[in-house]
Amino acid sequence: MPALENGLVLRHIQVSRDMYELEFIAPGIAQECRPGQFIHIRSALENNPLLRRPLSLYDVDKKLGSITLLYKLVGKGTNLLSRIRPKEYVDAMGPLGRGFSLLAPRKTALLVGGGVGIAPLVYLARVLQCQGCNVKVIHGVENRLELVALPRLRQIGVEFVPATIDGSAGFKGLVTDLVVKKVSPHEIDFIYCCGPEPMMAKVSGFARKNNIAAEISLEEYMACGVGACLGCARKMKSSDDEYKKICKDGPVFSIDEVELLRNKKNDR
Amino acid sequence: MPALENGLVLRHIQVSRDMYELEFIAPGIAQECRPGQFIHIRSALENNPLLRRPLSLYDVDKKLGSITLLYKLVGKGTNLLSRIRPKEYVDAMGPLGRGFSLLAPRKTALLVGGGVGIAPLVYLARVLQCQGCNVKVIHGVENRLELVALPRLRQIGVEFVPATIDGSAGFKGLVTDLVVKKVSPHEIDFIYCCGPEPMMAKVSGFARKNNIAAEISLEEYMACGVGACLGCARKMKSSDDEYKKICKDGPVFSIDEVELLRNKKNDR
Amino acid sequence: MRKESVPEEKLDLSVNLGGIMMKNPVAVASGTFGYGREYEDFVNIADIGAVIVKGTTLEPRYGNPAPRIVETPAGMLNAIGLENPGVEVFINEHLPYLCDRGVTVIANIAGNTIDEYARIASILEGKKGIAGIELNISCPNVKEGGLQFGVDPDMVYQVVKAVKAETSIAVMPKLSPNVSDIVAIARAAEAGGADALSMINTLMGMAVDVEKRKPVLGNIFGGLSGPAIKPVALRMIYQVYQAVKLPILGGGGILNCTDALEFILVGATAVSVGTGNFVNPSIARDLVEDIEKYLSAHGLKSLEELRGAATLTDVGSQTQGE
Amino acid sequence: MRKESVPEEKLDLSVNLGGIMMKNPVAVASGTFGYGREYEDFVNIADIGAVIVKGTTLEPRYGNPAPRIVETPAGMLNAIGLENPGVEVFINEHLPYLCDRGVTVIANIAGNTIDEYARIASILEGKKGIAGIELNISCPNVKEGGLQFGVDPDMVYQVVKAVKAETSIAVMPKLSPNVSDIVAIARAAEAGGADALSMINTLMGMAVDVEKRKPVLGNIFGGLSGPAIKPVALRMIYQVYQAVKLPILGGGGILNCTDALEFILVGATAVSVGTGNFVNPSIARDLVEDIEKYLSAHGLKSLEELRGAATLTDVGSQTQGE
Ligand SMILES: Cc1cc2nc3c(=O)[nH]c(=O)nc-3n(C[C@H](O)[C@H](O)[C@H](O)COP(=O)(O)OP(=O)(O)OC[C@H]3O[C@@H](n4cnc5c(N)ncnc54)[C@H](O)[C@@H]3O)c2cc1C
Ligand SMILES: Cc1cc2nc3c(=O)[nH]c(=O)nc-3n(C[C@H](O)[C@H](O)[C@H](O)COP(=O)(O)OP(=O)(O)OC[C@H]3O[C@@H](n4cnc5c(N)ncnc54)[C@H](O)[C@@H]3O)c2cc1C
Ligand SMILES: Cc1cc2nc3c(=O)[nH]c(=O)nc-3n(C[C@H](O)[C@H](O)[C@H](O)COP(=O)(O)O)c2cc1C
Ligand SMILES: Cc1cc2nc3c(=O)[nH]c(=O)nc-3n(C[C@H](O)[C@H](O)[C@H](O)COP(=O)(O)O)c2cc1C
Ligand code: FES
Ligand code: FES
Repeated sequence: MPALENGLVLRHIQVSRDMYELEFIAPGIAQECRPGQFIHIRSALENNPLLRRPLSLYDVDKKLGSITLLYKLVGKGTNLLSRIRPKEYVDAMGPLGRGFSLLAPRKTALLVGGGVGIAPLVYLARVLQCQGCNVKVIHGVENRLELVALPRLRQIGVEFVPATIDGSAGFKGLVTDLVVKKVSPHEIDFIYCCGPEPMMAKVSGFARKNNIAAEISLEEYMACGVGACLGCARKMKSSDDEYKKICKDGPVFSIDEVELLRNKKNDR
Repeated sequence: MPALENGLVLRHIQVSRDMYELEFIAPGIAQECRPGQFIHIRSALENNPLLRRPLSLYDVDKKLGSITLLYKLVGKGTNLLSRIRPKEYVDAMGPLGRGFSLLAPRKTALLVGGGVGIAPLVYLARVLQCQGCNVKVIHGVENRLELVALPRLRQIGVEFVPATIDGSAGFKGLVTDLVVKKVSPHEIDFIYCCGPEPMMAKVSGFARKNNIAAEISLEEYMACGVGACLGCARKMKSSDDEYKKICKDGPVFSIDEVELLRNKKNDR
Repeated sequence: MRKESVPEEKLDLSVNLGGIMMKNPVAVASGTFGYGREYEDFVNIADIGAVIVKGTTLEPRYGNPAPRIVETPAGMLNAIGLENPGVEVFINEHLPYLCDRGVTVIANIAGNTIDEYARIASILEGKKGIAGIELNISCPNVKEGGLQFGVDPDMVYQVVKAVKAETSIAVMPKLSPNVSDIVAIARAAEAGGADALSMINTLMGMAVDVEKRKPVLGNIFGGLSGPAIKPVALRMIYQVYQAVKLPILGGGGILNCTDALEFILVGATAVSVGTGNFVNPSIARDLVEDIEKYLSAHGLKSLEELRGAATLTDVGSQTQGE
Repeated sequence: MRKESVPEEKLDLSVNLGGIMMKNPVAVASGTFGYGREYEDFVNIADIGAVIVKGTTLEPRYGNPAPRIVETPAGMLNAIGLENPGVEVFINEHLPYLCDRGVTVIANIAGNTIDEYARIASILEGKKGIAGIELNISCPNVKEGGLQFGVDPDMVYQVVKAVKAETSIAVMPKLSPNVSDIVAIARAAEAGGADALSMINTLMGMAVDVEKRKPVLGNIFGGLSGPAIKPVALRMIYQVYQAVKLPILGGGGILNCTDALEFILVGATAVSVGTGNFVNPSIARDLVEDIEKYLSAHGLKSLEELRGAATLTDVGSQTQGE
């Protein structure tokens, strides 16, 4: 059962120019977590910003009862969040949403993350690895300073290939080019992808072309986070009328369910 | 001329359970300061709180170009202010308002402060002392831990008598009782007073009875701070209709101009 | 001013809102709490004074295109478009669940015509577990060229009357604040036979995406809710409380106990919290606890002494006058 | 999307607001900037697009009892009560000062009767240095039982017409947002002969002091301004821009350049900033600088391309529909 907890902050560090890692203790929430779910965080005591902000599970330590988030400074919510110090508390609600489908042991999963979209894939990598899957992770960023998940992925022990626009580490170029040019489709049983929509659209195209099942994680403005306000609506392929709720029916969807935007993010 | 300056914070320390001293560099403002005037501070970058907060000049160092404020934690404005750290900036507008009338050299001034109402009297004490007046300061507080102005008043070198409710320092009891019982009216040429209105009303009564000229410093919600919005209105004795503006016509008024509240603060 | 007193007996906070019996004076507002079950992990929904469920129409509605919500200063805009599965699904799938758990349910209904309102009411009539019907009259009347029911006293009168004729359940129209004269609307609702009034619904607003150079919301316009609208809500309730005799369910921007008490002081019998649920999913329970603490701390036995107290001030002019 | 381009020549931001010639599209709103001189230490007042001075009545007014202002979530309430020294003192003491400094002055006038508006206009007629007259119609019409001029299309029509008959100066009624149908009001103003529209005045609201159990403001009700009302202002301007041909001075909650551009995008010709002056006394100048930077950064030569751009979106329904 999801819960509301005031999580004691254990660690809060800046991991790149505009990204932070926040670990807090919330045993009730941690116990329930599955990869792909999110935590709804309240960063202000007062009303600015008014609403909570959804952040994916980046890592979970069920023994310790701790949750780690990876977030990018974007606006006032994440800015306020970044000021919380260890020993202070964060107001967390979760875990919320439908997570990723898990793969059977010995199958091979390809995890493709773009930018901060790596966040949900790290916890997923940990769980898949634990279940005995073969896990390959690809992370696309501007330059190697943004490869913030590297230490964790190494520790988990999965195969990792970075793609950097400036060529400062791994493949030089777009993560989608790396996927299309370097991945042998027949080796992959399932693709998980999180990042900007046009990037997810390309990866979906690759999956579809090669007949690989795939799941992606979507974003939308959220208010309640629990399916009550009907705010985070997204049209499904199956129906012209019906809207699913990102917070409850997602954020993870099969690529067969949704039509992704090929242009600028959220420009519908 | 008053100015708008981003003041570099030099020093920001907690001086009692709920009081802080904040010193910042703002040479343009500092140059213009006179005792009794105030600084209009913006404590939020965003809109919560929306409006600036008026705080009296507690001390001014014109050589260094610095201004010191003494403030009490009350609500969200002062709370946000208290989080600013040295080397950060405060958005200050001032000096604003009409300050205290200054006394001729060799005359004797009695300064009576209640609680954080001591703030404007410290800078006043410094200037009067400098001009060769005899300055006696009385400060009424709950207990001796709140006698935050003591070091500064000693350094200025004025006569100082505390009144504490719990008797932990100086006179035991209300500052107004100290005034009525212990002050020899014939020694005093002018009284300056700042504190809760009922306290100022009693001190005014004492002054009037003994025919001593006196000035007090008033408070009211403020928006503009410069006489433009007509928000900080206060009725004057002279007229049933006319309202003066605390921010521009005050905050210092002669006790002959205003009727003070004898009951709970601001309860008109 | 504060008297410390240990209450001898548990305070009774129950209220009778024009026939709607509430365990305590805090309801959750329509559209912000789904059908209750969405929040059951976070709060015991049977403890809530009343759960006003998502607006129900005769037929299912799929709602507006995304984006449907956007944050604004101290508030948010929503343009959900009344997405709901229709009254039959509500009765068959959601109501029994709430009923089994002992939840005090207020249905919220919306229609395109007066007849539609009446038909939904007649369908709800006699169904077990509905404590009241809230009428969302911020909907366009398709027969009157899309003019909102809620802005015209005559239409308000008619829709309330038509619904009252179909049901024995308490009827509570929910007034739209987008009007020149809220008192006239309230009087029309009273004349139509309303049992209580719900105030206020959202203010109509919009937001613009400067980079894309177009409205943020798929529907362009949306309803403004949250703390930003509290001053408007308080003013309207203050006016209506003095003009009509009906009990008022007051809300608009309530986030804490002080906010709730402001509404009681201008005359609300009970309060509703909407956007606040998104901020704190257990706010309804927390508010009741805080109200109890406040009453004890002030030596009060009930909200009676506070109700409408702020309307007793005697002042001459009450115009806006800047 | 951003094109970096170095502008060859200085951008010309001047606008013609229905005959009111402004050096740039940023005005300061009535009642928030006194008579200009209160702010002269903080900004060069002659640089401001237009200084709309404090509302002027025929006779002096002393205003409302204190407290007159209170902060609310992302906004503030004011109930100044139109304190002002009357039109003669304005003309003799304040106008020459502003005129000497080359300030673009818009007078703001208010009356108790249509006749009073007309008389103030006739007194202002021919006075040097008045670029325009803003009509504050959020005042009670004492001849119509205190109903506000601004809520009744017919009264709006009449007051505009009466003022126009007395003056050759551009007349700009300032619409009250406390109405059911802002478009009807705007059309009435247009029919009455208005040269431009100013939108919006404050929303009527109140705040309660829970400890004292009474309204905070001496006048009970006050006008809500600041960021809280921005969504309502944008929505109304969006509606009116599409319905009437008059240029619009848009404002309500503007605190930064993005806010200002939102108003331009829904159709405002120029913007006004009120409460923002209290937050940042040099905001009017800062906004112009930021608008210039924005235009350069986006390779735009003027605001023309942005004006009304957000109203071009093609969407079906534009109702509130939650
Ligand atoms: C299920 C889910 C999981 C997410 N996980 C992560 C994560 O692990 N790490 C991370 O850095 N970010 C994540 N995001 C995005 C994150 O929620 C937003 O970046 C954050 O809410 C921005 O808040 P802000 O107040 O800092 O910015 P704001 O000032 O609110 O907005 C800045 C920009 O961010 C966009 N934005 C704001 N809120 C949302 C929202 N709720 N959904 C989508 N876009 C928004 C706006 O379009 C705006 O342009 C996730 C989003 C969702 C929906
Ligand atoms: C000219 C002047 C000089 C002042 N000098 C000092 C000083 O040197 N040190 C100091 O600690 N305080 C001083 N004050 C009072 C100080 O301005 C308020 O305590 C402060 O604004 C509270 O802000 P807040 O956001 O923390 O509290 P809020 O959350 O705004 O309010 C908390 C309480 O403070 C009261 N309050 C808020 N704003 C004002 C205001 N502008 N005027 C009066 N009461 C208010 C409210 O009634 C409320 O009950 C002065 C006030 C004035 C008018
Ligand atoms: C997302 C959302 C959906 C809403 N849906 C409805 C609805 O279906 N029917 C209705 O009468 N009111 C609806 N409302 C209005 C609320 O019930 C409430 O009246 C309004 O939000 C003001 O209260 P608040 O400021 O506490 O949110 C909705 C509000 C929000 C924010
Ligand atoms: C303190 C104050 C006084 C005002 N006085 C007047 C006035 O005299 N005449 C008028 O037409 N509008 C007056 N207004 C309304 C403003 O001009 C402006 O329309 C309103 O505040 C909305 O803009 P804002 O949100 O930028 O403040 C006043 C507003 C405030 C805050
Ligand atoms: S955020 Fe409320 S339904 Fe998804
Ligand atoms: S605060 Fe604006 S006139 Fe005093």
